[in-house]
Amino acid sequence: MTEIRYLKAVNTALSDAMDADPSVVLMGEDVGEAGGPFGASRGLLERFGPSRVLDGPISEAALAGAAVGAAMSGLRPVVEIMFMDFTTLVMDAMVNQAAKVRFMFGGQTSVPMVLRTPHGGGLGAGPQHSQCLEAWFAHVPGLKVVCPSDPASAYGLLRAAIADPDPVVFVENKALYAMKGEIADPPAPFAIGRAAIRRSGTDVTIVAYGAAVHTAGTAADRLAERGVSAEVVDLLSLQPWDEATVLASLSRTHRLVIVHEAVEAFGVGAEIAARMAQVGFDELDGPIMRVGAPFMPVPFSKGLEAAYMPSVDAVLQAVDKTLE
Amino acid sequence: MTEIRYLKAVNTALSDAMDADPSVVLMGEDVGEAGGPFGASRGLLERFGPSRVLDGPISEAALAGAAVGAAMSGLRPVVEIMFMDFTTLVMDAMVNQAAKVRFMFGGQTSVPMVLRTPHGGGLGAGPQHSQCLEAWFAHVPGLKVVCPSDPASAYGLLRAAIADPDPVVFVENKALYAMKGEIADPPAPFAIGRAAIRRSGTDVTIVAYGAAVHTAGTAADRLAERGVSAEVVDLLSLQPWDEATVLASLSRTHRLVIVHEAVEAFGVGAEIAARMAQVGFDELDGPIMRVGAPFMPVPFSKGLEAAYMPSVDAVLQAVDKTLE
Amino acid sequence: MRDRELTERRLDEAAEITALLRDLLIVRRAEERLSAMFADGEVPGFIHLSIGQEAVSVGVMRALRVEDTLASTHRGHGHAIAKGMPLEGFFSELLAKNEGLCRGRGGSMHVADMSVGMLGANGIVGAGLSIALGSALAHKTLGRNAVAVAFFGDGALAEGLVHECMNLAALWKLPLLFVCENNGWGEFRPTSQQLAFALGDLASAYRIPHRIVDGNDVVAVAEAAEAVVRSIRKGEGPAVLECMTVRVRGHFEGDAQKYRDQAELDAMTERDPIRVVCERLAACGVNDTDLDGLTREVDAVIEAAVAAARRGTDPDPVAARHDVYTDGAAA
Amino acid sequence: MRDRELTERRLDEAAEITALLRDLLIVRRAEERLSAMFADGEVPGFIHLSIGQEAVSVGVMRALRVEDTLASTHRGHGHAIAKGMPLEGFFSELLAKNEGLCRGRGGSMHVADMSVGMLGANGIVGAGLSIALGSALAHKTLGRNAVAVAFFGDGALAEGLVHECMNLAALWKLPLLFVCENNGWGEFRPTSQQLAFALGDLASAYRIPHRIVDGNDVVAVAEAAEAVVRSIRKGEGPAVLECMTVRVRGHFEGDAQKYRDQAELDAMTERDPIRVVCERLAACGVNDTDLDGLTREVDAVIEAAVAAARRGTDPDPVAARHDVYTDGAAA
Ligand SMILES: Cc1ncc(C[n+]2csc(CCOP(=O)(O)OP(=O)(O)O)c2C)c(N)n1
Ligand SMILES: Cc1ncc(C[n+]2csc(CCOP(=O)(O)OP(=O)(O)O)c2C)c(N)n1
Ligand SMILES: [Mg+2]
Ligand SMILES: [Mg+2]
Repeated sequence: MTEIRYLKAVNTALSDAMDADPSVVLMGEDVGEAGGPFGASRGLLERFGPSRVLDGPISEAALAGAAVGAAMSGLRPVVEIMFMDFTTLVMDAMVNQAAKVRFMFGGQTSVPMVLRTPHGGGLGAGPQHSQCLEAWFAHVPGLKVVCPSDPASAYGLLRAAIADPDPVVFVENKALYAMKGEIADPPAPFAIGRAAIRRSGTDVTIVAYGAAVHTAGTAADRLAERGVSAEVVDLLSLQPWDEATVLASLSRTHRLVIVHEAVEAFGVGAEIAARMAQVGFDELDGPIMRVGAPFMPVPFSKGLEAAYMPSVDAVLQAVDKTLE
Repeated sequence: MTEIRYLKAVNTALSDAMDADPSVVLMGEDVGEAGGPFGASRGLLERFGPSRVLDGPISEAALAGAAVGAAMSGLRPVVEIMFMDFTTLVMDAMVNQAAKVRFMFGGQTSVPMVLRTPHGGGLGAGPQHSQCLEAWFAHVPGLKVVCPSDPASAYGLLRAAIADPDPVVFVENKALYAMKGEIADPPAPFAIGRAAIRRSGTDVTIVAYGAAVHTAGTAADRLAERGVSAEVVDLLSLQPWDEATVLASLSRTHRLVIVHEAVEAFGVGAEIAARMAQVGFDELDGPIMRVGAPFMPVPFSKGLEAAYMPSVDAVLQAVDKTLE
Repeated sequence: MRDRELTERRLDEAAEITALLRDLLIVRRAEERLSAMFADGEVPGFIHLSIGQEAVSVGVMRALRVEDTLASTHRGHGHAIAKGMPLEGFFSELLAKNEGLCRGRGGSMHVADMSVGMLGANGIVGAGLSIALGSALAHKTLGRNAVAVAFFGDGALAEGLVHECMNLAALWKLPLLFVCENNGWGEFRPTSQQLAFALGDLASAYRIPHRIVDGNDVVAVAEAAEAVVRSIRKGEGPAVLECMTVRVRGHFEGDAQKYRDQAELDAMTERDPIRVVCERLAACGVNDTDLDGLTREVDAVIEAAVAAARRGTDPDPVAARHDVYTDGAAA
Repeated sequence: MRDRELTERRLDEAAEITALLRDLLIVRRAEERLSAMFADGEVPGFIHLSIGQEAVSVGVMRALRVEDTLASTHRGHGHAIAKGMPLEGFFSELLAKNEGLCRGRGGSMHVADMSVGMLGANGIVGAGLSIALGSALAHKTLGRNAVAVAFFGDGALAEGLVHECMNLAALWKLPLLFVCENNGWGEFRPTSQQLAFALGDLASAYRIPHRIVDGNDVVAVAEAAEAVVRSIRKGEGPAVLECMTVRVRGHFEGDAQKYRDQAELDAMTERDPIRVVCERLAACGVNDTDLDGLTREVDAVIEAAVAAARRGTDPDPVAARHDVYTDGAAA
């Protein structure tokens, strides 16, 4: 076990993947010389050279589209989109091309590409640099979507995403970049599609992903003080997501709260709730509660943003509500 | 009451809105001389001239972005995107600009624009010309989303959308264009955010929108033959959607099935189900069932597409399941 | 504009030209067959034919090798067939059969054959350019001496993606050939009403060599393509080949083209690529080309493919559901 | 390139130039003040300063009227202030106060003031162009004699949207002025590594008149802008004004610019717009410009605005939630 930061875990996963497979290439704005706008690709240009670490112009659509074509022609491109808000510019490449190539060409080929992008607020970055848009991608057949919550899962899922034969949207959280965590030595890949039970409990299941896992964890601590035993499930993968693990947990606790930073309405939590209201209906002893951002853009002001972000208190209230 | 086709209802709504308000303009590929790729704007160039009916080049992003700027500067633009699949190209204009302008500029201005676009399969148009992507837009604070199911609602919602001070995504269904239906004389606007109960019933609530309303209706007929009384709720508006009407219906029937043509996973139905599993939990006597497309691209072959589209049988099975 | 020195090999042997004629006829007759089958309701969905534009596909493909790749458009039949997609797999796909190269899931707008480097027709105008760009990047990065080709129409030039791709191709000096099939139309309006610029001027801004060629003269296309591809293969970076051509049929089958001048429609036959290539043959002294015989020969091949396609089976929905992801998982 | 005949009115009156100097100083000192406050942790989020580029904002704005509109970039302070956004509303917004013009919801990257036609800074590179395009369309359609201006950086030229907008503006002959602030950088890399083309060549492909001007010389910018805006206002269609300028600060505050040559950094002061305008004044015989006095005067105005902003209140989350839609509904 070593302790490293989340950002460094991403960096190491990129570096190890490039070492392991010469067809892995990086593309993005300032991923080369500058080492990435957040530093995720620091040192990689020096190590792997300009034919494998490609600094691109401000042309998100072409870079993502090129990744599709490159992936169809033997490379394993990892494209960085600087903020998830800018994935608005790569929807065609991801949705109409990457996601569909395998299916619509009858399984002739697949598109082993990764789109890395950070989401999330809390940094005062305002309405166009903070959004969590993963639900869009999770709705698209042909794409996989993962969202690590700590350094070990960041490393493990990124290796798995790069190794995956199909296109994967890899969602990082800017606010977690500095987070430190333990990671195995040598670090291990994580299987896409598997959730992790971060804390066992018997009274309520709290499902979360990304930074919200920590909000859920703190809420669980507080609940424990009150004698309520919460189980925290970290989804890790959003498409496919681990329905079996969530259902098994719900079958033990009979209460469900889902937490994420994305806007609640039509967010990832809606699908979890909807599935559990179907396949887990008989297990439910209380309403399924969701805690997500309110239906508004991410505001700039610290006070507004703090009120916007899903809080530990909001999770506690939701738990109270379903335990009523 | 007159009988007109869905497409003609759209055409009449455009025409009436342009008559009523000189700031309404149309933009899109072939909306002018050709009268629109599906004929929705037939005759409008002749009536209103080229300064109000603008034939654009194949530049979806710029056309949608221009609509935002035009709406901020005194026009009420209605942009047509030929297939909903191509809205991948206008996500930035819609999500980062149109949706946010009002909020992020502190309420200084709003963006009275409409994006009209047809979704839906059944025509053998294949994976890139058939998708139902409305859930994406419903997840975006600042946008409204409506989806009419017949000529009267097509007319009424389009008038309301054009009159609305905020950006509205107006989703048509290609397969409904030829559908005939009664429409009031003079035809009336519909309020955005209100669902319609298409058929009253006591045993199960079937919530649907767009073409799926008719699938739900046929299923209700069949259920009636079997002595099951189904209430059919036509959402009409997806953002905001009429939670009160759905909840009231559920409170009468205690069983809920949601039907839409979009892919089930992470679709609009997930949000309806999730809300009802929260606010309607005590009313539920059976699992919430969803009927939507399977998690795959829309296939080209008729047989594959028929298997793909949500069927009456699938609705019946879902009803049986929740009545079990 | 600044151009590279290109040495063109003249195609003056009758045998070579006759081979091109045969390829032209295959594309032409295959599409005419499709057109008839479409009218009979045998072909589902909607189809865009390249009748009148075949010389672009056939001429460019003559300069390519099997390892070269191409990305195509909504009007991609010619590109697919000329690149070597088997006719049986092609017709089977158009008829939505399980034996189609795409197993009946894609149809006309998505014909593809990876085994010959045909990376797919595309329903999204402009999208193919970025796919070809990426393919060119792969060729370069992996040290292959291969070229990628992006086919696109003149209407596509209004899409921003086209410009991003030209900039990137030039910046990264990729082995990418841009082939514009300039038929003067984008759906129902002349592209002169859609574009404020000429492709040559645009390419020149990007400092990408640009050649304009009679896209209805397969020999001219082949000669130009060969010269340009040779320079690209040498590592000299991207190039643009603009082929002036004619869309004979409507935008899609069923389009009555009422918006077109009768004079324009009449003039088209004169520039018909098949007529033009026969004139070429005559110019090298071959006056006895048996066009009818060649057509019959080609038709026999096509009929066999159609017959085989018709014997095909319907795709299985369950199998399809398990082919969304490589691991076969279905949701 | 083909250009229109432009008659330039020379700005040679010392009073006019002194007014420009004062405007320059306002933008400069406001941003320097922000920089200091940012370093103190008083300004939240991240900010991009236009220090060194003020002559573009001030010079272009001199040619505009209040009914003219503009869409801006992530580096939009200068555009906002020069267009007439009140300093108090500006600083209040930067400090995330309820009294900010955007009620603390937008911050630096979204400063906007509809009352003066400032349609907003923008966090999405390139997006402002299509907003300005639409605004120009509205001006034309509604018969206003107004002009819309799209400001953008050289790095933005790689975005496809820019090209779509140029094509559309030219096609529709819109009253749109494209102003490129060419500072040679896009984030941390020279744009020479990002662009395979020069803007002049691109504009020329679109047949849009293009002028290049010393963007650090406010008089030159003002003169060029006035001439170009006059022609646009006459209905002659769009134009491009490319202002060669210098990004003095890092990409954003806190960027140490280690990637830049010391020589380049040193050379910047020589071309400082304030120094250049003083030389201009000297050239028309004014050698006694009291720069210090003017600065003190401007600083007093800025201090008053900062003080007022600091007295502002925090925005209310509930009110914000009800301002997503015009009807005040909250979900
Ligand atoms: C992104 C996108 N926008 C619009 C369309 C609809 N569309 C299909 S073909 C076409 C015209 C294309 O013109 P051009 O590129 O010249 O090709 P041609 O049809 O002439 O071969 C349009 C607008 C589309 N398929 N994709
Ligand atoms: C669509 C998009 N891509 C990337 C970014 C990140 N970004 C912000 S500014 C910038 C560089 C812009 O360069 P330029 O247009 O020259 O403006 P300058 O910063 O030089 O003023 C980049 C890449 C963004 N904000 N939006
Ligand atoms: Mg064309
Ligand atoms: Mg710059």
